[in-house]
Amino acid sequence: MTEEMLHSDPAHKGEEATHLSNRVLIVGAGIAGIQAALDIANSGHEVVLVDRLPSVGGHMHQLSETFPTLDCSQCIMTPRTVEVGRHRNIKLYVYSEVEQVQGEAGSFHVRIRRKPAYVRWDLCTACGACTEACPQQIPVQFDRQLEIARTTKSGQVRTYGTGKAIYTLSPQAVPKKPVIDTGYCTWFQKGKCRLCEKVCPVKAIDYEQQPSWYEEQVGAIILATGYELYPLSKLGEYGAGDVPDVIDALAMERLLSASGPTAGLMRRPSDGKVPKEVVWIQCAGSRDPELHMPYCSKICCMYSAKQAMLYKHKVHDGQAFVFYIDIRSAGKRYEEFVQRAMEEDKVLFVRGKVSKVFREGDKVLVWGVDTLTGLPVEVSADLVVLSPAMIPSEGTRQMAEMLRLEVDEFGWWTECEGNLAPLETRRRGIFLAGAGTGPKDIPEAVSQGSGAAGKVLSLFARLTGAAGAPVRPEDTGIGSSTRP
Amino acid sequence: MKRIGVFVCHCGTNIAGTIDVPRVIEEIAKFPEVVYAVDYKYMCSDPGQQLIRDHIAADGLDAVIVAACSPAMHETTFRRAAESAGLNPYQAEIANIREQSSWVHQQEQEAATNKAIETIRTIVAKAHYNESLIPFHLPLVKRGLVIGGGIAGLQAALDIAQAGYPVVLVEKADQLGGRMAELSGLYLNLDSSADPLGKKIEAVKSHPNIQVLTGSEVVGVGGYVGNFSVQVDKSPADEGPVSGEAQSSAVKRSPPAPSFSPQRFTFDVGAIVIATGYDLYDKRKLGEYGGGRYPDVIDGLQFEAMLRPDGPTGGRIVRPSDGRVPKEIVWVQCAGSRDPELHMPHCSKVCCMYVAKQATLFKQRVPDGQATVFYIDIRSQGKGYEEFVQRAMEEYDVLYVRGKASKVFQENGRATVWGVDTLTGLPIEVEADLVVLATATVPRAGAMELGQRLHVSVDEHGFFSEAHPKLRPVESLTAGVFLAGAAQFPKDIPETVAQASGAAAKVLGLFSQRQMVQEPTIAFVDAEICSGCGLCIPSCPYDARSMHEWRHIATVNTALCQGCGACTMICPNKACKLRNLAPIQVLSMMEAYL
Amino acid sequence: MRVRLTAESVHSELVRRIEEYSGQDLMACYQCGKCAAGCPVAFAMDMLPSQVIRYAQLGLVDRLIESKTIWLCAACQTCYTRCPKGVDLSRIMEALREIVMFEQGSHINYDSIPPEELAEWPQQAFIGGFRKYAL
Amino acid sequence: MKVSYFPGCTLNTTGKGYDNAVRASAAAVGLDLVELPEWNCCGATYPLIVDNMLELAAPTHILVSAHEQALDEGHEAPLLTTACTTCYNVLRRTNHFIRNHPEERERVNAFIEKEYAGEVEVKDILHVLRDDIGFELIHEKVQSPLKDLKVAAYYGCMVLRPPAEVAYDDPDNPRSLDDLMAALGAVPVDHPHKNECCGAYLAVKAPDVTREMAFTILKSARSSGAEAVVTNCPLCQFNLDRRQREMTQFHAGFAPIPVYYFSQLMGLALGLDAGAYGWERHYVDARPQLRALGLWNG
Repeated sequence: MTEEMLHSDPAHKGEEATHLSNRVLIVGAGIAGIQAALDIANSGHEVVLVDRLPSVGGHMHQLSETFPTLDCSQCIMTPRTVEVGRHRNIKLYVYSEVEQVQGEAGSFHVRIRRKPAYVRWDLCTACGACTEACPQQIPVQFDRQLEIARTTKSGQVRTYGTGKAIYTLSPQAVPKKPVIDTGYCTWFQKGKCRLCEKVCPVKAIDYEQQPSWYEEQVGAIILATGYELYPLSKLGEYGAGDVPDVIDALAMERLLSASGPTAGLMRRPSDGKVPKEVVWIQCAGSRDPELHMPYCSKICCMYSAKQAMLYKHKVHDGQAFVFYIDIRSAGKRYEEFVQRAMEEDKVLFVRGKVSKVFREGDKVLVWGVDTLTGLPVEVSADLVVLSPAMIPSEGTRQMAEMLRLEVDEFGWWTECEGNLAPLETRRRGIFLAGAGTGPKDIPEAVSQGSGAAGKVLSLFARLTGAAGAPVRPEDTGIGSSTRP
Repeated sequence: MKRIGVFVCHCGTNIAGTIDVPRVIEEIAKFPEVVYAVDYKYMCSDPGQQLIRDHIAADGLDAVIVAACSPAMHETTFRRAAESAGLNPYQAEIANIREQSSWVHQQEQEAATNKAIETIRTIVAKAHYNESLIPFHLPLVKRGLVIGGGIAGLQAALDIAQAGYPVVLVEKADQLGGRMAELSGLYLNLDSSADPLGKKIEAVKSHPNIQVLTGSEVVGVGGYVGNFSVQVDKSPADEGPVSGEAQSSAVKRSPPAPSFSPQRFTFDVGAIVIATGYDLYDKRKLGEYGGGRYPDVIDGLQFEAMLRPDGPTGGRIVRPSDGRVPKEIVWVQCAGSRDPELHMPHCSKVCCMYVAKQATLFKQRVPDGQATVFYIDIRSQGKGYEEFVQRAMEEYDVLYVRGKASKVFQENGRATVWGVDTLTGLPIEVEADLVVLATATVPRAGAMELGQRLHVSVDEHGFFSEAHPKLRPVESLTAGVFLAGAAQFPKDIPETVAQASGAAAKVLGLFSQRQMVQEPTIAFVDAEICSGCGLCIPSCPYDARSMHEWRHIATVNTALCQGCGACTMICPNKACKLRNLAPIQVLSMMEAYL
Repeated sequence: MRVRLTAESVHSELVRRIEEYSGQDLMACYQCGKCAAGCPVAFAMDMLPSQVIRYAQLGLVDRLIESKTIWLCAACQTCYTRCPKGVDLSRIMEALREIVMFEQGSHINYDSIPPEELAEWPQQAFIGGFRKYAL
Repeated sequence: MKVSYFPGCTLNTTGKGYDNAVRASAAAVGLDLVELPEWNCCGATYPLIVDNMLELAAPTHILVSAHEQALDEGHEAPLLTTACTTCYNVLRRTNHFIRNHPEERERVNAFIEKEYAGEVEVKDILHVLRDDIGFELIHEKVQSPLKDLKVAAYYGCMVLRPPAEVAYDDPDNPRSLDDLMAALGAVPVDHPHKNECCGAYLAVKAPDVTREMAFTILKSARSSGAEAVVTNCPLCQFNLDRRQREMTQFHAGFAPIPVYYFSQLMGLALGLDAGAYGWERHYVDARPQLRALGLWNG
C-alpha cells in the first residue's frame, strides 16, 4: 500500500477538500484493537493505537495455547504484533493513556499521556543487559504477581518473583523496550543501586524521565479496552487470594506458557512441586447476582477445559477436576473439544459449585458437591485454579465519563443497540470492539475488531463524500427492473 | 556464488530445548556460500528481525535463511524483513526445524539436531538457485457480491455500499430478511424483530449502491480474488419488482406469464461475502421424539411462527392438532445437537436462549400456563443472557429440568415427554399440550454445493471453514471470499451483525488497493521444451492452464495459478516449472540431503 | 461424610475392571441423562442408569455394588440405541454384575421358586435369568 | 423357498403352540422351514462383556449347523430363521460379531473345532415373511380376514436393538408387524410403546417390576383403541399376558386384553386348523374374542 494508491482510489476522493480527519484512534492494543488497527491501516488510513502496557498484545499475549486448536498463542499472534509494530500507517503509543478527547465524529482532538519508562527508547537496542543486571526479583503483573518457590542447593525452599524491576513483557514483545517498575526498583525505593544504568551500553537509562503529552487529530475512535479478572481478594470462601496454591486462570496461563515464569514446566507456587491433583473452579464470582457478578463470563468453561488438557499433557499421571454448573462450550468445535478433554485426558467434570477452599497442610482442600449423584465431595488438591468473573478493565468508567458514553452497572460499554448495532455507541464516530462490551472469546473479539474497522471505513467514506456513487445497471447487466 | 546468511531461532525452548543450536551454527558455518550464521532466542521478535536486517547490510548478504518454525507461520514476516533491508523478498527462505525437527523428535535430541542441520543444508542448496522475483499486478474490480439476504448479508451489503462501493446482493428466497424475518422477537428486550429488520431491508433496498436479486441463486463463479466472474440465475417465478413487503405486494399481482427458463446475469465482482445462514435439522430424523409423526411436536422456528403477529396464527399460540391454546408446553433441548453418535456433534449455540425467550413469551401470553425445559447445560453466555434465563425461572416460573429427554409420544391428544431430572435422580414424565424440539442448527441446504462452486472449503457438516479459527474468523481460505453469520457456525444476532461488518471491512480493505498483487512463486512453461501435449490442462485444479491460441504450447494464467505444482508432476518433459522450485533446485536439495 | 475424590480413587482397580469387562470408556459419558430418561425400568431403580456411570466416573464403585439398579437392568438397549456418545450402558451393567457375582456369588436362587411357577416360565426367561443373575 | 429353521428352547416347550402356528402358516405361504437336524440352546442372552468367547460358542454352533444344512440340502442361500426373537437377537449378533472380528473368530472356531466366518444370513421370521415372501402374497392367501380386529402390534426389544446389528425396521417406529396384521385383515392401531421393553428376563427376578412395565404398554395399547395385542416375541407374550393376573389387583379398572402370537392370527386368517396353537396356555383367554368375531368355532 502506498500513498499514491490511497489517493488514486475513488473511495477517498474529496478528502483533501475538507478539514475532516480520516485518522482513527484505537484505545487498547489487545487482539481486538490490533485487528481493527490492521484492517484500517491496510485500507490506507492512519491509526493511532494506544495501550497502557509497555507492549501490544493485551491478554492474548499472556495466554499459553488457545482452544480449540491448541495453537500457541504468542506464535499465532506474533505476525500481527510485528505488523502492528512496523506498519507505516500505525502510530503506536504504548505505556500511554488517553487523557482527553474533544470534538465530534470527523474531528476529534485527543490528548495522550505517556508514562515515564525511565528508559530512553530512542536509544535502547533491547539488548537485555539491564534486566539481566537488575538484582530485584519482583512479582510482575504480566505473570499475575506469581511468586514461584524453588528449592536451592542447600535444600531450602525460597520464593522468587517472576521478573525484574526493569523488564519487558516477553521475549516477543512489540515494541521490545524495557520499563522500570518504580514501586520495586531499589534506586527509586532506597536511593541506591543504579546497576542498570551502569550496564547499559547505550546510556539509555534515565531516572529523571518525566511523563510526556501528545496531541492527535482523529476522525473516529474505536474503544477496545478489554477486560480484567475479578480480584481473588473478594472471594473469601475460596481463600481470598491468600493461599499461594490457589491462583487465577491467567496465572495458570502463565504457568503453562513456554515463555512464562517456569518456562512452561508445571510447578506450583508454594513449593515448586509438580501438582498431581489440580482442581478448576468455574463461576468464581460469575452467575452470582447476590454477592458478585450476575453474568456468565463466557470463556471460562473453554479455557478451563483447555488448561486441564494442557496440564495433563505436561503431567501424565496427574488428575484434573473441573467443578462447574453448566458446561458452556457453544462455539465451533468447542463441544467436541470439551468431550475430548473428558475422553482423552480423563478430565473429571463435576457438576456443582464449590463452596469452600482452604489450606490443609501442604494441600488445598476443595469442598464441593456432585449434584448428579447427590453426594458432597472433596478433593485434596495440590493446586486450585479459579475462573474469576471477567470484569471491565480498570478505567473504563472514567473513560466513559470523559467520552460522555454509557456503561452498564458493571462498567461494560453500552452498545447503541445490543442486537443490531453491537459495534456502535450512542455517539457517532465512536465504535466498540472486543471484551470491553462484555466477555468474548478471541474469534469474537477479532470479528468485532474487523467489524469496527468496517464501521470506521464506511463512516469515513460518508464523511468525505466518497460514498453514494450510484451503481450503473450496465456494469452488471442487472437492469433497473429489479428495483422498485 | 551467493552470500548466504543463516539465522537460527531458538523459539524459546521450542527449538533450543531439543536441538543443540550451537552445534547447528558450528556445522552450517561450514556450508559453502554461508558467510554468516547466528542464533537468537526469538527471530520473529523485533530485535530478531533487526538482526537480520543489520546483517543483510553489514555482510552484503544476497540470500537469507531463517531456520525456525513452519513457513506457514512466518515466511511473510521474514520476507518483509528482508525486503525492508533492500533484499528481494524471494531471496529469503525458511528452514523448518521446529515442526519438522524439534517438535517431532523431542526424545531424540542428537537425531533432531542432525536433522535440523540437514534441513538447513537442503535449503542452502535451494537458495543457491533462487531468483529475485517481482510480484504480479492484476486489475481489481471494486464491486462486492453478497450471497444471502438475511441479517448477515444485509449488514455486510450496507457496510460495503455505505463506503462507496457497488454491491450485488443475491437472495434465494423471494424476499429479504432470511431467518430473522421468521423470528418473533429478540431475546433480552423481547422486541419484535420485524421493526429493526424492516429498517435494514429498507436501507438496503433504497441504497443507490446496492442491486438486489431475490429469487436468485449463484450458479457459477470463475476467476479469482479481485476478478471473480459470477453467474446468477433469477427464477422465472419472481419476475416482478423486488419488495420487502412481499406479503402485501404478493396479494394483488397478476401472475406473470409462465416462463421456465431462468434469467441469467453474468457480471464481475472483486470480492464475495458468503452469508447463507442456517437450517434446522430435520425433525423427522429424530424418531424417538416423534418428529414429523405427531402434529403437536414442532420445532423452534415453527413455534416462532406462532409467536409472530404476522405469522399464520396471527400471533396466537395454538396446538396444530386442534387449534386450542396449549396450557403446558415442554421444550426439548439438544434435539440432534451434541450427539456425535447419531446426529450432529456440535452445540447449536442459540437454542438455550431462544428457548428461554419462547418460554417467557408463552408465559406472558398464557400466564396460567406451565413451561418446562429439558436441558443438559444451560448456555446463556452473552451480555445479559444469564440474567435473562434467571428471570425466566424466577419471574415466569419456567421449570428447567436437567436431563435430556429420551422419548416423546402423543396419546389421547396429549404429548408426553419422558425425561429425567438428573439432579434428584428421578425419571420424569410430563404430559403436555405441545412439545417444541430445539433441533440442531445446521448449514443451509446446498451449502456444500455452493462451496464447491466457489472453491471455498466447508467442514464435514457443510459449515464454511474460516481461514483460522482464532485470528481469521471472517475470512475463508479462498482469497477474496469472506464469511458472515451462521453459514460459518451457529451464531446469535449480535455476533452475526458484528461478523458481517467484519467481512465488509475485509472487502473494503481489499478495495482500498489500486490493484491486486499476486505471488510470483507460480508455475511457468518453458516454451523451448513444451511439446503441447496438453496433459497439464486437466491436471490443474485451478483452471489456470490452457493451450496458446496459435503456438502449440501450454500457457499459465498467472492470476489463477496457485503454485501447487500439479502440472510439474504430470509434465512428461519437465517443461512446467515452478518459480524458485525448479527441477534443478529440487534435485540439488535431494543431493544435499543424501 | 464428604466423599473424597482422589487421582487414585477415580482410577481405582475396580473402575479399570469395569472398563475392561465392558469395553466402554466411562469418560465418554457427559451425563446428559438420556439413558435414564428412556429407561423402562428406571422407576424401580435405586440409582438412575446415568448415575451408575456417574458413580463409576467418581470411582465410587462400592455404592454401585450395593445398588439394586444393576440387577434391574433388562439389557433392553434403549439407552445404547439413543446415547449421543454411543456408550453401551448395558455392557457396563453386565460388567458390574460380573464383578459383584465374582465376589458374592449368584444373585438368584432357583430353589426357592415354586415348581408350578417355574413350569410356566418360557425357557428363555429361565436361561436368560440364570445367565444374568448366576455365575 | 427353503430356509433353515431354529425353533429354540421356548418354542420347543412352553411355546409349542406358537411354533406349531409358525410352521403351519409358513408352509401355507410357500415358506419351507427346515428344522436344523441338531441344535442346542443359543444361550438366551447375548454376552455383553468383552471376554465373550465361551458364551459365543453355543450360538456359533447353531450357525455352523445352519451352514452345513444349507450346503448338504442345497438351499439357495445359507439363510437361518427363527421365530423366537431372543434367539434371533443372540444368533444375529453372534453372526455380526464373527463377521467383524477375525481374531476372536479364530478363537471361537478353535474352541468348537469348526471353520465358520459368518456365511449364514440370520433373519427373524417376520423379516423373511416381509421381504422374502411378501405381505401382498400373504394377503392374497387370506381365507378368513381378521374382521377388522383392532390390534396393537408389539415388537419388544430383540428385533430392534441395537439397531446397527439387528434392526430390519425403524427402531423408533417399527411397521412390519402392523403391516402384516393389515394384510391379514386386522386393523393395526398406532400406540407409542410398541418398542418399549416389557421386562424380559426380569420376569424371573422381579415379576412386580415386569408387571408395571407390561402395564405401561397394555394401558397405552388399550387407550389407543386396541382390542388385542399381538407380538412376535414369546417372552414378551408371556410377560404381557401372564402379568395381567396381578394387574387388576394393582391397577383398578384395568380390563384384561388378549395377547396373541402373530402366527396364531396368521394361521387363523389363512384358514388353517388352529387347534394346536396353544390357546390353553394364555392367561387371558383369547378364544371368546375370536368366537365373537366368528374366527373360532372350537
